Amino acid sequence: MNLNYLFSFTVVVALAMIAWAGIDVWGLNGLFCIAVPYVAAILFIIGFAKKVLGWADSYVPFRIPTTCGQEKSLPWIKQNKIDNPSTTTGVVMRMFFEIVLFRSLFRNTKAKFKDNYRLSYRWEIFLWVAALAFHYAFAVVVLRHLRFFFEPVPQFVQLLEKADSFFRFEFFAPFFKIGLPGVYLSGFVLLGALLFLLGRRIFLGQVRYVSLASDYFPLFLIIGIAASGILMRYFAKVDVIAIKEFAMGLASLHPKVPEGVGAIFYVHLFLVSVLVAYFPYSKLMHAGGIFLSPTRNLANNNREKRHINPWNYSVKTHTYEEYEEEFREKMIEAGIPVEKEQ
Amino acid sequence: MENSRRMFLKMAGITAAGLAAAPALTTLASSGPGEKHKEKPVGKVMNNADALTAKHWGMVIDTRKFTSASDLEPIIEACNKIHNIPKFDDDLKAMMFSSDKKRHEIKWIWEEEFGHLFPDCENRYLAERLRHIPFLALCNHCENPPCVRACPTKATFQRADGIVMMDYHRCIGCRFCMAACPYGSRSFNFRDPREGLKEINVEYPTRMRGVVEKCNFCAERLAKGQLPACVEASNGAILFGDLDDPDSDVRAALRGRVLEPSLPFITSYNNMRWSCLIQR
Amino acid sequence: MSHESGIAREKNRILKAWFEHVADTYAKQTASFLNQKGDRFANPVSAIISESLEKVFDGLVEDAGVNELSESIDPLVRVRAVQGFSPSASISFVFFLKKILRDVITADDSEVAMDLELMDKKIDGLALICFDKFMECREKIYELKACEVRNRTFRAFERAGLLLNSKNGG
Amino acid sequence: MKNKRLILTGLIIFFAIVTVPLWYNLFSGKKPAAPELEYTAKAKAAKVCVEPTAFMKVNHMELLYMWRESVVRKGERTYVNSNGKKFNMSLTNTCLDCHSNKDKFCDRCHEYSSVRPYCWDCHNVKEKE
Amino acid sequence: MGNDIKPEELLARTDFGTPATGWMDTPVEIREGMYCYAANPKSVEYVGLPYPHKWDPLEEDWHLPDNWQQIIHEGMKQRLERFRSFKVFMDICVRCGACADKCHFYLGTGDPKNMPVLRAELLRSVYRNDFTTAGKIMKKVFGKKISGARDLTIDVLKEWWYYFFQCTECRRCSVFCPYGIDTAEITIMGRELLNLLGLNIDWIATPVANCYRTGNHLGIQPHAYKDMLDFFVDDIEEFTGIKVDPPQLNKKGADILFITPSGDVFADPGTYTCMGYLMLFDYLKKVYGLDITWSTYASEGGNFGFFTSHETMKRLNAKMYAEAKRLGVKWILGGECGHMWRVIHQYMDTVNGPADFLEEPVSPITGTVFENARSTKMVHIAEFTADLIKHGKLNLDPSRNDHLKVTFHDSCNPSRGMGILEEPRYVIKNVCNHFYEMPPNTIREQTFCCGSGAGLNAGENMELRMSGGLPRANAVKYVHEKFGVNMLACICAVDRAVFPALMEYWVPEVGVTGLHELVANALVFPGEPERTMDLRGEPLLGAQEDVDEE
Repeated sequence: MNLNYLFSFTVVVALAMIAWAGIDVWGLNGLFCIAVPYVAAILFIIGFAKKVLGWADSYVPFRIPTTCGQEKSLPWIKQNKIDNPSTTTGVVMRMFFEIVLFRSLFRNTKAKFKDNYRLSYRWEIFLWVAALAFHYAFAVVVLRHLRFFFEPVPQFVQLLEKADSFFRFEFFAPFFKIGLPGVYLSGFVLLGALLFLLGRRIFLGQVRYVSLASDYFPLFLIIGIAASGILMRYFAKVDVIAIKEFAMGLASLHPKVPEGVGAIFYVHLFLVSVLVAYFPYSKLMHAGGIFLSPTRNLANNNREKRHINPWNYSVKTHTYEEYEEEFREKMIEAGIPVEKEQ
Repeated sequence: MENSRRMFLKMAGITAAGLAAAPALTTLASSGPGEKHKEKPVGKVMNNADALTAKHWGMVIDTRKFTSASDLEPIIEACNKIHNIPKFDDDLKAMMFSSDKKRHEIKWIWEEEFGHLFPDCENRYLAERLRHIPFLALCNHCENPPCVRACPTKATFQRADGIVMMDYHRCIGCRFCMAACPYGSRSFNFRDPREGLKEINVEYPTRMRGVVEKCNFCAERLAKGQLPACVEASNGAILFGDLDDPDSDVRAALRGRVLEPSLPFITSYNNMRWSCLIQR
Repeated sequence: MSHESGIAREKNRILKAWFEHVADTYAKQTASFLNQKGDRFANPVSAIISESLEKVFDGLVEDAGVNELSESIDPLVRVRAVQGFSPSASISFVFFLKKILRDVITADDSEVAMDLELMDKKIDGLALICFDKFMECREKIYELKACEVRNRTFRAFERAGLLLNSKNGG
Repeated sequence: MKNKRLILTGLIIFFAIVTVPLWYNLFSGKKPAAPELEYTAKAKAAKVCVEPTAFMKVNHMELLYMWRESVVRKGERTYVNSNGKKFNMSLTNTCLDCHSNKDKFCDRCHEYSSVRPYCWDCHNVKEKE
Repeated sequence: MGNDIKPEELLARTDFGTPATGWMDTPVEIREGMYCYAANPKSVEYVGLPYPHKWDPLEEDWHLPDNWQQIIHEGMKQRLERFRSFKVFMDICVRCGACADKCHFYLGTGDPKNMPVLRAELLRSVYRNDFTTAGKIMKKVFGKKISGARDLTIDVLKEWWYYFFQCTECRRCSVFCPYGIDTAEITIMGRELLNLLGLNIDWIATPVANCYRTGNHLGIQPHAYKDMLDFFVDDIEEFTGIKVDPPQLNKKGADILFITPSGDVFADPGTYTCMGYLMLFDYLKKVYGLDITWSTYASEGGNFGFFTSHETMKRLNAKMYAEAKRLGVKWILGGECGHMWRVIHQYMDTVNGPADFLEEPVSPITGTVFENARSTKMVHIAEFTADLIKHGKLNLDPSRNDHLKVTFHDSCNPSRGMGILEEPRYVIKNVCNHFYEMPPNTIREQTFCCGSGAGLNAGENMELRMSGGLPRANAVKYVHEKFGVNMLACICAVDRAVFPALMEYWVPEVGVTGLHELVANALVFPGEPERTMDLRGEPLLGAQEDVDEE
């Protein structure tokens, strides 16, 4: 099982080396800068669509929400409309909290007891915090990258950049300079959250035991992406103008190999391409799947509104007639009413 | 299992160390197709050849030479102009929210009455004359400045030559320094200072909204071999020199006069106090 | 007995080591889970182990009687009796204490040696108590197994004077 | 129940959002090319900046940072470059003296890459040439 | 175990610690006390389930059909198409581990394969191998450890069987899963697949056959059913002095059909709950003229078919609507039961509806319209009674339950598959003076399973039940020690059947009761003689003092 993270780590390092060698040694610029990103994007779209449509192809025969609060019942009993929704609005609310705030994961902290209360619940909230930090930081980082694809840069991206760089960190020493260009908090939050999630997987026996290589791989991959991004923004600076020109070229289907950009950019680009291509074929599809989870996206109004199962088929049952046939005598003897007296 | 974990950590460590190493970074940054020559140039930094230097800069103001506000005006004006000190005549906000119209005033060197400047020297036997003549006030450049201690970002710092400087880039506008300064020598930019400037001295930067500012003993002029603007404009009423040099003008002006701290509870050794003694 | 001198003073260290030894008898990832302690309701086994061990330790140090020791060790043996340990493995944790005491108490004056020897005897006694407890628990389980169906399901029939012609059974 | 239509709609919306850069760039008619920089006569004549162009392109902010620290905090105001040439370390009085066309030099790239340095909040821009 | 092992060798052997192998490399060890006996082929055959055969879990050879792998593969394929839940849950788990310590079986046994995530992974590993291209390629290139995909071998199948019958489908993990992955769904699929090979347990298969034939799990024939109820009538008179009318059976044209699990009729202490129903209905009949009937044909509320397959569940459940239709009642009232209500609430209308021959349920006494049961037309008795109490229709004397200090166990299915949390509490608070809640992370939607649900309440797996029930018992013990709680109330027949054993092992001083036993104790009949005993023949608190004085 330790093979799992060793393997994933090695693969990610190898991928980085391949990108570097591909550009610096073999000079396959066209392949790595143009073919790979396009192929990755196509794989993403096809894979994503296939996966989601595959799910859509399966039926939802029953309405099986996991109810996490009081149901809609008598009018004087207060219903928990979010955790046990009986209307579409309620379901939308529940899904919103689930997707936007990871409500179920947060639930872990709810129980607190004074006596004997110790560590275990604390790391649970850390899982929630780290998960939330990771996802939001990642979203901000992705959205910030839109500046490379739009000219002029959209207002909301500028606002996001402004907010992200609101806190100024400036540190200036011979071997470590950071602060110009302005520090984006999201990148560091992303990296920190990733390291926490990775550490959790490696050091918590339980989680390590259930983790597969495919759990470590995306972590290492995104760590690689975040680290290379941070390196090239603050430490080994690259020609941003050339990169934007390249990105716009990709987006307008007039790709052009960028010139004079540091090798670390190619590593970054290649790792991102791998992530994008890998996404639909992995557990990362939880991003799409969460919308389709039948225990969350259905209202608990089963007794109020009939749910139709399209493949419902008739089955052989033991009818009353068969039953009475077998026990008629005993029923009559016991004075239980029967359909046919003889 | 233990073994492989350790091995992994080791590998991770080596990689991290490798990535962190400066040469690797340079390589990463410099390689790629096209221009291959982007090694970081090694520039050197040095002092200007004609800069005025001192072990400890000090200023002595001979208040006997100022009798009316008009005597101070050109001096203040010189400073304001050079340093882009804004002046808001129509500070509506200030008028609305505070009875003190000068609340949002930015000042580096300014006119002050005796009692405000030397609160401990004021007593009812004070010469009547002193109650009416204006005095010049500016940052004391204390020897042991409380503002420097108060600043959380080290935006306010003391140079080796005694000048208490502001690094506006670092100022976060917390105003701890203003609270710490016993002399009220610091001002906060409630508004964009450019709004209060009719004319801008292009060569000297303005500040932005939300930072604190104060007199810098014209550090930028000293670097070019020039005396502070106020000194230049004072016709000799203000002396400027090295306090650590026994032969300097300032030491000569002070010779034979008693030195005592102006505010007993401030431990700083305060240059401004001396002007008070001279006028007595 | 002069246990205040060494053994009692090292209570925390001894209990910690003892707990870890007990946790180590479980699967590795379970052991680390048990070590997290936490809420006694979210992690009941861990809470039972630590509470029980502490009571037993105090009992041993304070020369508690058989009944008291028996009562202290009961919750722990009760848990282990249903966790699929062999009888020997189930009780083995008692003997860990001997080794732990020798690891923790290092002074080699004769008084301590005597204390340790005395402790050993008590631990042996504790083991015997545990065997009784273990068997009691197992017997309880077999009793539950044997009687549950009869007690719960058929008592009512008996009361009602009905007998079921059952085709139940393995 | 399948809700296929709903899912398909969601999927299409998702893909539409994901591919917005493509549609935008395809239909806006914008050229991906980076902005052309204009050099003033003075800059053209000087040929070389404080340091080599390739370095300046990527690292000018770091150089300015270094200058700033040096000037403000150490009071040292002269920069000697790798060729031994001396410069007064001043954004306004040295950099912008040569590149006095800020809007056609600095701003074009900064706009293009959505970089908004706060230099100009305080430092003045000299009159255009 | 060899006989000539020396003691020190034995001790040395106890100093173990499971080998640090990954879960895929740790073979399953089917252990006495943790598994239930194999299904009796006759029972399997009776209901026409696939491949009835004689086999023994402890034997090497399970006598499977030659093409068993193909059967499972096709079964999986079909279920992936039919159940989006299954497909999505196979794909999206990220193994964050949030579910791990939420499972009572994991908490109690410490067996890592009882972590919900691993239980699902047992299936998932085969899913990856058989149904995903990426999994197939990965396994070819890197092997099963890296890919997490493996072939379906006989050992894997045995592991499935062992662990899918160590899950009570309680859904507690699903509450905490960020994607709502429900291990119950996965266990249901796993059990359906195993059933394709005739691999069920007897504790499920035989009740299913019984239920199919006689209408209830125990195979009680109609006359015995009637005798039993009549016997309760006598008991009630003996203990309370109240003469209740024998319940109406199979009466056509009654207003309401009442269905409760047969456990209430045949097993202590459910029987007391049953006596509670009888008294309540008699009270309502005498005071308000309520016309209610029981049925011998649909004499089982519980549905062990649900632990076999969706199809069997449907076949057993069909009796409810069929009987309601035959008798021409207006609507159905359901007794206190766990999985019975999961089936009624989330499945019945879909599989056997629409129940358009019934009327929208209205309480004939209070006039309350049960809007939340508008379509299924079946009301939970806790809802029904809570409504009666709210409208002041019952004359209650809660002091009659003063000898009890009550806590309430939320049963898994009603709380996490339905959300009936407040109604039973409202009832208890109105019929008891001493009610204490267990700690918040062990009740309501976070309630811990009794450890014996989903057909695992057999006798032979007692160790499993005791360890699985530990988290629940632990919380009961806490309130027992803190507040002196001596009665555990619940609204589930399986709970009532298994808690006595669980309590006897962990907290011997605590008894088990259903909700309506408490109601009946507190219910004051018009002109009734003063009670000295509760339904169990135990003296009431005040009465006991009187006795002592004499």
